[in-house]
Amino acid sequence: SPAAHADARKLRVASVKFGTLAWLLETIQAEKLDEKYNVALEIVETATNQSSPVALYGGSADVVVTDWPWALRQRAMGEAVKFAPFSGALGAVVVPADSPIKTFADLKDKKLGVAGSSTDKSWLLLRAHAQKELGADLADYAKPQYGAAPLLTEQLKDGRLDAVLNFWTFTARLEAQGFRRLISMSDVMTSLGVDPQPALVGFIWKEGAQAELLPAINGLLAAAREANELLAKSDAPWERLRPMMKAADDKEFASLKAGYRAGIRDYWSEADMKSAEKIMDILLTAGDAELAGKGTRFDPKAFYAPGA
Amino acid sequence: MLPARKLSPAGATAERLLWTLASLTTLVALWSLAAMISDSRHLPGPMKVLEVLGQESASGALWSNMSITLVRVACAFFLAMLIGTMIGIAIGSYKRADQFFDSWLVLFLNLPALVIIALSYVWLGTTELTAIMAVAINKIPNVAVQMREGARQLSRDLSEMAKLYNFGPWKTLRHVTLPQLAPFAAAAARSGLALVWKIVLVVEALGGHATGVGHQIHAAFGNYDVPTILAYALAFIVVIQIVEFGILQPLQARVMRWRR
Amino acid sequence: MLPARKLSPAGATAERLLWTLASLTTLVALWSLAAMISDSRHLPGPMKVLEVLGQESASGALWSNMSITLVRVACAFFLAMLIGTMIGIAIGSYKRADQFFDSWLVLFLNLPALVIIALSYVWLGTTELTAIMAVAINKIPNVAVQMREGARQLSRDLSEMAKLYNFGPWKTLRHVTLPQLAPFAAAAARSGLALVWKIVLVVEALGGHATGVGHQIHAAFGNYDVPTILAYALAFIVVIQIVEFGILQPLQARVMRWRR
Amino acid sequence: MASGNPVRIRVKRKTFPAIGGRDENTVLRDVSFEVSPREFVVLTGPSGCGKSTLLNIVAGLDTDYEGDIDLGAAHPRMTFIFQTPRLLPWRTIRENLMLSLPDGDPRQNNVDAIIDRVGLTEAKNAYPERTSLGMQRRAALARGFIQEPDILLMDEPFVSLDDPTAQGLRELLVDLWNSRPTTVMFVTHDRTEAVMLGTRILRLAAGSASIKADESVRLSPSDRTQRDKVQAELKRIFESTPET
Amino acid sequence: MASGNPVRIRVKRKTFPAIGGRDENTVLRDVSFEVSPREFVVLTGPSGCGKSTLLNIVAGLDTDYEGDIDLGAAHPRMTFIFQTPRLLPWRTIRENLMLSLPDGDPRQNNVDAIIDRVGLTEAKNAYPERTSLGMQRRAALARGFIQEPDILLMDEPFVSLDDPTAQGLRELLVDLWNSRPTTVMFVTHDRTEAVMLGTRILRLAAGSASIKADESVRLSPSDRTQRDKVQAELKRIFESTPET
Ligand SMILES: Nc1ncnc2c1ncn2[C@@H]1O[C@H](COP(=O)(O)OP(=O)(O)OP(=O)(O)O)[C@@H](O)[C@H]1O
Ligand SMILES: Nc1ncnc2c1ncn2[C@@H]1O[C@H](COP(=O)(O)OP(=O)(O)OP(=O)(O)O)[C@@H](O)[C@H]1O
Ligand SMILES: [Mg+2]
Ligand SMILES: [Mg+2]
Repeated sequence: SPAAHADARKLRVASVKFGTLAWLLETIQAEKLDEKYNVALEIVETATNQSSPVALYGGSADVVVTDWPWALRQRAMGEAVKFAPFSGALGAVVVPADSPIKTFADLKDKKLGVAGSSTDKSWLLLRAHAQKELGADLADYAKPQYGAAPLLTEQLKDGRLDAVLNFWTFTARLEAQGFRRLISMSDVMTSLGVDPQPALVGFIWKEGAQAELLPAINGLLAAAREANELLAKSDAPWERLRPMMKAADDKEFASLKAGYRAGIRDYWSEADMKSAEKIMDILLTAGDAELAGKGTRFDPKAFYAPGA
Repeated sequence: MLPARKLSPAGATAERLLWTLASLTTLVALWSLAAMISDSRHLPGPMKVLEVLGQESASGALWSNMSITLVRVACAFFLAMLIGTMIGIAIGSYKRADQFFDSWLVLFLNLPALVIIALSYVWLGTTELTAIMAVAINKIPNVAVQMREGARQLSRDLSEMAKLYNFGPWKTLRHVTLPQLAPFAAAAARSGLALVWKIVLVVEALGGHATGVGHQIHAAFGNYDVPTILAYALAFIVVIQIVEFGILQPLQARVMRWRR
Repeated sequence: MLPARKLSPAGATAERLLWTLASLTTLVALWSLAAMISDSRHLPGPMKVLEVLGQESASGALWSNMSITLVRVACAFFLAMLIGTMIGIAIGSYKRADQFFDSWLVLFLNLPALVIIALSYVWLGTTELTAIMAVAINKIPNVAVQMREGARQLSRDLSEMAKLYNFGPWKTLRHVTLPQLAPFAAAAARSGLALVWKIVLVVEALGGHATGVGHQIHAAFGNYDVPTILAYALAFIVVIQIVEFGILQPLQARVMRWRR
Repeated sequence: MASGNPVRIRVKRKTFPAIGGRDENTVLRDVSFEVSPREFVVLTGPSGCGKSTLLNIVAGLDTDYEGDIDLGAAHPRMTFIFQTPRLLPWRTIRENLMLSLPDGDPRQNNVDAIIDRVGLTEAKNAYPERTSLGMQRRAALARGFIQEPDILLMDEPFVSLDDPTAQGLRELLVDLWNSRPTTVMFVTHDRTEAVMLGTRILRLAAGSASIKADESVRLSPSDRTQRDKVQAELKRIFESTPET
Repeated sequence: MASGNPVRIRVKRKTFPAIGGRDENTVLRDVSFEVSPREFVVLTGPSGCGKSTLLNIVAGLDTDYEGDIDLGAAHPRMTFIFQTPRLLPWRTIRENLMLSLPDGDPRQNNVDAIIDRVGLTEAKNAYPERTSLGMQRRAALARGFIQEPDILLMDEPFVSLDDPTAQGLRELLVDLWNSRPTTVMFVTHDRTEAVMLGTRILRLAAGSASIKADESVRLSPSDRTQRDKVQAELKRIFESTPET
């Protein structure tokens, strides 16, 4: 098996080039936290998020990063995987600064870009919020247009879209460029009663390889925690990351930094578990046929916390 | 290499049907075997895929997605074949044009689908037309390159005959040029239909249409849900198989009837 | 339609070069103009792209990514052409084989690239061989379909002659069959090289290879970095343009020399 | 050719370039002559001397030569019966004939009659490759004859046909020629045929062909049916300057 | 054919199916005859009567008929000079000849000599489509002659050639036939040629062809060069049962 390493401390982590995970990993390595926590990280660069599952199942990586609903879905399909939190950073709906859209209700009949697809998690949560706030299905209330995140961003800039629900890095950049946040997903969660807000995105590995990988994974999680502490309170490590963040200016840099910091979470806790179950309920009632149809259900065994 | 005795049309169709069935049965049998041996969820057997197909069909998702995708495929295909053939014949027939436009063709032929799709969407917005245009633009240079090869092989003997007997451009095209290009057109159509379908999948995934087989397949790919991917892929392949058996094969037999 | 007077080989090459240059100059001029008029970050002008190309080339990233991708493209291309041609000739020549394998071909032809890539990686793991195999499998049915069309058109007159004069299989293939298939092979090669390159891009993006042009282009797409996308696409197109001008065109002129 | 101007042919030089191991070869040199309206000129000469090349030039299919051709009228109706049938293989024999005329042209009404005349009644709906070579040649002849041209170019039209069939077709040709004012240029290797049909015989020499002899045929229409008179005239024309 | 067994041809029925608007047509019915070793059989008959079809069957190219063919030996060396040249257009004339023989076969040494013999010395490196039709026919003839076959099938080999060239090639054929024991089946429309060359003349009738006449030619080799003797024999053979 590809996972059979001679050195138990070795861990291959798939990371999108210049993605937020890359920032973390770079900090870990630069601060020698990997050595401190006794893990030999091997970074497997991928071009898109889509290649993560291929990397995991194709055996080129031991750990990939994606969201826990995906992990639950995999478990439902018979592939037991484990999840540990990486980031709780969430996107937002943004509009141009001078947009006539002032409130959420103003989205009526507006062209709303939705990054990803019609089954994107944020979109489903936003619809649940709309149901609660407006008593309407946002898919009919507004005119959603789904698409790849970079394309939607460009279309918003060109005025082809009135508003965009995008991933957090994209919204952070847009805000720095003067776009206005109409509603953040964090607000949506609060409105839906999700508290605390757990990480959605995290490290995922195969349960089957767990026995072998656990020392290294624990090392990674500990290193990540310490690196995040550093990133949260100090500006110095950010200067090192600046080239790979591709920030156009100081404002964008600051915006990205703030966004990342807002997403930092500690190890998975019982409170996170409750919140996650709640989110799962919302997703299933919001009509995620993708999840529901395949018999996906909430499964606490999917979540991992060191020492738990 | 020498063809066997010819059958009556009805007999020929029955025979073709028989062979097709035998062929498909073998394929399904091999597939089942492979699925049984590998016993992995990454290669679901035919029954599993059929089950998913049943679910999707019952929920109506299959039909709506298929019909949307088929319309896009059909429009982009005809557009690309028409324009590509015209370009191909023109540059294949005139050496000057060929020399001049060859580099352009190389450029557009090798421009990654991503570039064309991204630029189309940014310029034209997310509309039905954009999807069709983006696919057609991807496919046109492909058709053109193939038809050009055909146009280069046109019989000079017959062109001269057409000239002397005053066929004029339209008659020459219809009775002299196109019949000679038919095999190239057949190749371009077959490989082209497949290509168009594959690009439509990419466009539907990137361009953010909430519907269509491409959207479903990409969503399923995100979840690594192989049975669903295969179910949708198969549904389309069945349609193509029907087109192949019911339209392309009889047409081809008719068109090639004159050959001894 | 009637070709003009033939030139000496040296004169012909000089003339071709001239036309190619004129053609490329026009293209670049049109591009600059379009970039100037649209004045948008969605269509960077040639200077901007050239600048990025210079940076990437200076950093060495261009060369390492290009060479890796080119090796993959070349291997997959030759593999696909070889196997596809063999399959195409076999099923084009024997009606029974054609009837039996037609459905298989339709199946593999229309299987989305995504399916083949996903399954290949799961089964074979992330290796260089997987990338090449996945691309070749995508392309083989395409070549086969085109060569089959050629094989169906083989001259019975010449086959009979070859039989009577005891050419045997090898001589028949080399001197009777392949020259007749040359135009189909040329079409398959040209459209095929482009297709292989496009699939390599997808494979490099999805397959978890950390290098290659496909990886760069998709990563750049994530940042909507159009100049980088175009720089990498262009670098490959330049290579293909050189192959076209230096290898394909002279070869084709040689192969078609016998035509009056 | 109602105007009555002669066809003027002046080919100073026709050279094929060197291609594929063969040297450049000059096929025609100073081949100049005039053909009067209604003349029936027979061209003969050894195989490969340039007869077909000359007809191609006259027909305007080959424009890469030194010299010029004056057809005597602005747009004379010209028909070329090629050395090979050049039928569209994907159209039946009848379709080939119909297509050779503009749609709705009254001459299309004669198609079936001429098919009968050349003996292809049964095969008229056959595709060319499914008939014998002689039948294809007859179809090509019928296609040419039905045009009712002002200038008729024919390149060895009656080879591959049995004697009675060929004879019937020759008679058909003479009938057509008599019924309409047609200028004919006719290539053949058959001397008897040349003398029986032609009003003038032009012999080309091998190797950079130039005109070797140009003789009028001194036979009346009735003479032409008499074997001995034809033989005598043949001797006079061909044996005065022996071939090869 | 050293063994000396005759070639036995028994074609009960050869029918082409109905395709493309033409009815099914029976081309040959009860055409059975034997050809002794070293015989030179000439086949004649009106255009479209089935001569080429018969040769195709004998050559084994057409197996869809009722009847059987016995070539008299297990694997006689057989050559077919087709009605059209069937040269590989992408190979030069010389390459076409070389390819028709196995690599390294001693007969390949004769290729240049035979090219000279058929008058293609200058054009030997030319591609077929860049030569005249007569030159292509001569190349095809040379390709057939160089095989030194046991059974030689020829379908109107000497059409499209001028008289002196054709005569030279006939002599070449007779030389070959004399120098090696060859059984020849030869299709022609030219009666003089038939009588001059053949030891036996088989005439096929039009329409579901059967054998109409089967006559031996009663001429000695020296007789064959005398025009009047040939004419007399021609009359005897062809005018006893008049054609058509
Ligand atoms: N492939 C075919 N399909 C159908 N009919 C055919 C086919 N080939 C030949 N025929 C028919 O069979 C008959 C005999 O043809 P064949 O070529 O044997 O004639 P032939 O005696 O050689 O004539 P010619 O002297 O003109 O060459 C013709 O009527 C022809 O139309
Ligand atoms: N496309 C070509 N390229 C080069 N040489 C050619 C070409 N066509 C013909 N020739 C040469 O020109 C000469 C004359 O050819 P042409 O076809 O005119 O002869 P022809 O008199 O019609 O002979 P035939 O009686 O055999 O038909 C020949 O030597 C031939 O090889
Ligand atoms: Mg000629
Ligand atoms: Mg024949």
